[in-house]
Amino acid sequence: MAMKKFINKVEDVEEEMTEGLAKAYPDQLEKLDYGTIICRKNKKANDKVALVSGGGSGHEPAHAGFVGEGMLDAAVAGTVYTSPTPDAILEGIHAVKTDAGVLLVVKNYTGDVMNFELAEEMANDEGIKTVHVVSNDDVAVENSSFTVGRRGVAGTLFIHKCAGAKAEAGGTLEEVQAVAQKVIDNVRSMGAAIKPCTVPAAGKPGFELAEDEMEVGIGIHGEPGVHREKIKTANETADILLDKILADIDYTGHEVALMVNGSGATPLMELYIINNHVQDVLKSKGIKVYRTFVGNYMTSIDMAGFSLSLLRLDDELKTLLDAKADTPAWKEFGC
Amino acid sequence: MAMKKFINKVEDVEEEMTEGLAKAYPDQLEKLDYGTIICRKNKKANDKVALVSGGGSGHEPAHAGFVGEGMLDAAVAGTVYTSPTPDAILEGIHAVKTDAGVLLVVKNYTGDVMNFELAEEMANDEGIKTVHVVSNDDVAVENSSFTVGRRGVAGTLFIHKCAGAKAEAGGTLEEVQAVAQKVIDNVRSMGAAIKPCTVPAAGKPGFELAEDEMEVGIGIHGEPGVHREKIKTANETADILLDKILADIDYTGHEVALMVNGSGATPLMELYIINNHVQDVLKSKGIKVYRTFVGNYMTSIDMAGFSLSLLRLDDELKTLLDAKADTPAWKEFGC
Amino acid sequence: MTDQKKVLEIVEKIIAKIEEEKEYLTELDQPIGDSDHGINMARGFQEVEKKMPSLDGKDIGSILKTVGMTLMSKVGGASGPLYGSAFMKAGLKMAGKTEMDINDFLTCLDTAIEAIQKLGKAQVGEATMIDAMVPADEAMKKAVESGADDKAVLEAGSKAAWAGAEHTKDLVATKGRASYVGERGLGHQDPGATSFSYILEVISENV
Amino acid sequence: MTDQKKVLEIVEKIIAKIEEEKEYLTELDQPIGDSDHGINMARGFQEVEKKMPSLDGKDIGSILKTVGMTLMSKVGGASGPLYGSAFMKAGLKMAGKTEMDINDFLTCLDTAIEAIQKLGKAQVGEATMIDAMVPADEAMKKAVESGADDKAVLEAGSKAAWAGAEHTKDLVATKGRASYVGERGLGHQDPGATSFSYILEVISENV
Ligand SMILES: Nc1ncnc2c1ncn2[C@@H]1O[C@H](COP(=O)(O)OP(=O)(O)O)[C@@H](O)[C@H]1O
Ligand SMILES: Nc1ncnc2c1ncn2[C@@H]1O[C@H](COP(=O)(O)OP(=O)(O)O)[C@@H](O)[C@H]1O
Ligand SMILES: [Mg+2]
Ligand SMILES: [Mg+2]
Ligand SMILES: [Mg+2]
Ligand SMILES: [Mg+2]
Repeated sequence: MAMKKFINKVEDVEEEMTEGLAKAYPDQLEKLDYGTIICRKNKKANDKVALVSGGGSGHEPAHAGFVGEGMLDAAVAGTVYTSPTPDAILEGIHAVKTDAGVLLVVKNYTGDVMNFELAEEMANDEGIKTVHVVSNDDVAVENSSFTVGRRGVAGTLFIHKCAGAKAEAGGTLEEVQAVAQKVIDNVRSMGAAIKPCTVPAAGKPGFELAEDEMEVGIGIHGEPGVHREKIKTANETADILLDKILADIDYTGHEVALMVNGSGATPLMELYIINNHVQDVLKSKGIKVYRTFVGNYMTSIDMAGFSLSLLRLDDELKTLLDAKADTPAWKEFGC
Repeated sequence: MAMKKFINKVEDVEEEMTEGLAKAYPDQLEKLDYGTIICRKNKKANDKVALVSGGGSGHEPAHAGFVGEGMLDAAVAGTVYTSPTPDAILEGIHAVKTDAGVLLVVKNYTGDVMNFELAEEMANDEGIKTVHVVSNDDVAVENSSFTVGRRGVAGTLFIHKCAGAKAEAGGTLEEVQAVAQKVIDNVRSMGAAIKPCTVPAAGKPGFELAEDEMEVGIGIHGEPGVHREKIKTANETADILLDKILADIDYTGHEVALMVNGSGATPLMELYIINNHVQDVLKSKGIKVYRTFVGNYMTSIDMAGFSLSLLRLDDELKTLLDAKADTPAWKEFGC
Repeated sequence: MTDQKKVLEIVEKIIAKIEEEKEYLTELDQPIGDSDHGINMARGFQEVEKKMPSLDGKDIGSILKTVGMTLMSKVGGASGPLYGSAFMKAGLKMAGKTEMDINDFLTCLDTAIEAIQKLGKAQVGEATMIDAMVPADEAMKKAVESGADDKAVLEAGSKAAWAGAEHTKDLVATKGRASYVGERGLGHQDPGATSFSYILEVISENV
Repeated sequence: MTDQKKVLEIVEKIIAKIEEEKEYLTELDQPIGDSDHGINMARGFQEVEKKMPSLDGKDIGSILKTVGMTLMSKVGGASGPLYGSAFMKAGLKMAGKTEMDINDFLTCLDTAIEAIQKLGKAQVGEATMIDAMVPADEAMKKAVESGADDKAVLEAGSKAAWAGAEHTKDLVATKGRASYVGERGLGHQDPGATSFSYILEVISENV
C-alpha cells in the first residue's frame, strides 16, 4: 500500500527536506555537505555567541526554520524522530563556532542529551568553548528525581528566540546560557492529539486512536500521553492542558507569552478557535498575554493535535522576545 | 460519531476563529461586531487606496491572516467554503474605505463574484469609489468563453502582496488595480490532494479517495480536479502540476516568485521535499526563482495536498514583492 | 389564489422542506460542487424562520422582500444572491398587495428568472436552477392558456420543474462551480435546480 | 575462542539478525517509546555492512572500534551513543589483538556495560538494555567459574539475557523514553534489552 505522503524514497526524506529548505532561501541559508545541517550563510561576528540546536526530524519548521539572524546559527537534524549523532552535531558546531563560544540547545530526551553531550565534550576537547542547556517544558510528564524528567517540547522555541536575541545583542556565553535557563525555568507546555502521525520509515501510524478518542499529554514523537479519553470540545481540551500548566507554575499577575502550536495536520482554523478560548481563560485568571504565537512551530509530522506553551516574562525576556528575528518560520507581527 | 476536530459548536466555528485571530494580535487587528470581518486597527491614511478581500472560511490563514500594513485592510470571511454576503462585504468596505478608493480582490467563483459585485454596486451607490479584480490562476480548469473561467486559488496572495504594497506606496486606485491585474495576468497555479477535507457543518469528508489515489487539479474547496490517479512520488506529482503551469505561460528566461502552498494538513516536511525538486526543475528550464514561499497560505481546512504557484516578475513586481508587509501570516525572510 | 396569511403559511412549509432536504441537497452538491448547497439554503431559511413573527399582517410584497433580503445576507455562495435577488425583485412586483392570483404568481416567477439571469448570466441548458425554473414557467403559462385551474397550473409547473431538474443530469454545466468538472458532471442532478423544484412543489401542494 | 576472521563472520551474522528483527524491535518500541528502535539499529548495522570490506585482516580492536564509531554516527537516538560507545570502548581493550578468548570477551562486556552506565546512568531494574546485559554478564562469569566450556558459557549468557529482557515487562522504566509512560509500560518488553539479547544469541550460536 502506498503511504499517503508527498515523498520520494523514504531514506531520502531528511536529505531532500533540508535541501528543499536551503533552496527556498539560497541567500540566507546553506545546507552542509556532511549530514542534514542547516546554517546561516552570513556568519556571526566572532565576538558573538553562536547557537546550535537540533534533534530528530519531523518537527518542521523546528529547528532549521529558526536558523537566521536573532535565533539559531545552525540546526542539526537527525533522521525522523531520532536524535542526530555526535559527529553531525560537532560538524554543526564547527560550521558556526565563534570565539565567544557556542550554546547548544537540547530537548530533554535521553538520546538527544547523550548525543549533544558527547559532541560538546569533543568540541571542548578541541578548544571550542561549548555549553548546553536542556529544555523540559512538558508538564504532561511528572518530574521526579527517579526519572529522566520532563520532555522538551514547543517551549524550546522561546529559548531559541530569547537566547538568540541575547547572543545577537552581544551577551557573553554565560549570559546567553543564563537567559536560556531563565526561559527553561519559566516555560511550561502540554499537548493533546486526535490523529496519530506516520513516520515515513515505519509506513504506518505510530499509535492508534479510536474514532472518538484523543490522547492527552501526547509527546511530540507521538509518545503515549497521560491518558486517553473521549474527544471533548476545543475549549474543554484546552482547559485540561491549561489546568496542568497553571498548576505547575503560578502565572497569576504575570505577563506571559503564549504559543498555540499545531502538530502538523491541525488547521489554523482550529488553532485560532483554541486561542479564542485560552485568551479568555487567561484574562479571567489575571494573566496578561504580552505576545501570542499561533501556528505550526514544533510539529509531529502529520499528527493532528496542538500544544499550549506559557512563558512567564520579565522585562529582559520581553525585550528579547520583541527583538528582530529574521528566520524562515519565526514571525513577529506588529513589533 | 464525534468529528475529529478541535472545535466547539459547528455553527460557532467562523465566529470563534476570527475572534481567536483578533485576540492573538489585539494591537494590530480588530474583528467587527457585524459578521466575521477582520480589519487593521491602525487605519490607512485617507489618500491611500484600501484593499478588501475575502471569501468563504476554511482557507486560513487566507484571507484574514494577510490583513496588516502592506497587504489587506480588511478581510471578509463567509461561512466555511461559502462566499460572504453583500451586506458583510459592504460592512468591511465601510470600515476601511478611504478617499483614494477601495480595491476588492475577488477569487473567481460564481458566488464570490456575484456577492462582491453586489457589494461594489452598493458602495458605489453610496459614493465610495470601489473597483474589483478577479483572480483566476488555477490552470487545472480550462479557460474558455463558454464557462465561468479558471478558479482563483493560492496565486491570489501575490495580488494581496503586490497591490497592497502599491497602495501603501501611494498608488492611485487605477494604479493599484493595474498592479493587481498584472499579477493576475502573470500568475498560474495548480494543486493536488491525497486526503479530503471535512467541512465542519458537513461532518464528513467532502469527497473520498482510495488508499492509493490522489486527485490532480483539486480545487481549494475540495472540488473534483482534472483526474484521479494512483499516488505518485512527490517529484512526479510536482512535475504534473508544473507541466500544466508551464504550458500555460512561458516563464523561460524570466524571474519568478514560487509558492509551494500546503492545503492545511500537509506537513512542512513534504512541502520542503516538493520545493527541493521544483527548484531543480525550474533551474534546468532557465527559470530563475527570485523568491520562494513555502508554507500554508491558502488552505482547504484539513485537506492533505499542495499547490504550486508561479508569478512572472518584472522590476515593479519585484520591488512590490520585497516591500515590507507586516501581517500575521506573510513572512518575508531576508529581504 | 392566496392571501397574505396563506403566503406566510407556505413560507413556513418551504422552510420546513428545505430543512428536511438539507442533507440531500448537500449530497447533490458533492460530486459537482463543494457540498454545501443544502447547508447554505437551510442556513438562510432558518434565518427567515426567525423573521416570521415580524411578518404577521404584512403585505405580500414586504414578505417576499424580507425573505429575499434574508437569503441575500445569510446564504452566501452562488445561491444566496440568486435566490435573494429573485425574492426581492418579486417582492417589488407585489408591493402593497395582500392577495395574489395565478397571474401575479407568474409575474413573480418571470421577475425572479430575470433577476437570476441578470446576475448569473445562465441560459437554459447550462445545468443550473434556470433549467428547472424556465420549463416550470413555460408549463404553467401553457396551463393557464388552456384554462386549467390554479391547482392544476401549479402542479404542471412542479412537474415541469422536476423534469427540468432531472434533465440537468444530461447537461454539461457551463456556469457555477459545476462547470469545473465538465463532462464528469454528467449523470449528476443540479442542486439548485432541485432546491427550486422543492420550493415549487411545496407551493403547488399548499395552494 | 575466536580469531579476527571469526569476529567478522559474527558481525555479518549480527547485521543480518538485526535486519531480520527490525520490524519486531520497532514494534516493541511502539507502546513505550517512539517506534524506531529497529529502524535505528538496522540503519546503523547496514552502515557497518558497508564498512566490512575495509575490515578484512584488521585486528579485533580495530573491528570493534569501527563498529562502534559507525553505530555512534549512524544510529542516533538513545541506542546509538550507548551501543556506539560500548563497542568503541570494548575495541580499546582489544587493541592490536587478533585472537579473543572467553575472558577477553567478558572483559569486553564489562567495559561495554561500564560505558553504557557512564553515559546512560541506568542501574539494573530501570527497564533498559542494562537489564539484559548485567544478568548475562553475571551468568557467564558464574559459568566460567564452574568450568563450563566457551559454548556453554555463551549459551548461559544468552539465556540470561533473554530472561532479563523478558523480566523488563515487570519493571516500570525510569530511564529513557519508556519512563514517560510510567506504569503504562508494564507488560511491555524493552526494545534495547531485546536487541542486546539477539546480539548475544548470535554470538553464542556462532562461536
Ligand atoms: N450563474 C448561475 N446562474 C444560475 N444558477 C446558478 C449559477 N451558478 C450557480 N447556480 C446555482 O447555484 C447552485 C449552487 O449553489 P450553492 O452550492 O449554494 O453555491 P456555491 O456554488 O457557491 O457553493 C447550483 O446548483 C446552480 O443551480
Ligand atoms: N539511560 C539508558 N541507559 C541504558 N539504556 C537506555 C537508556 N535509555 C534508553 N536506553 C535503551 O535504548 C532503547 C531505546 O533505543 P531507541 O529506540 O533506538 O532510542 P530512542 O529512545 O532515542 O528512540 C531502550 O529500549 C533502552 O533499552
Ligand atoms: Mg527515537
Ligand atoms: Mg459554496
Ligand atoms: Mg455549493
Ligand atoms: Mg525509540
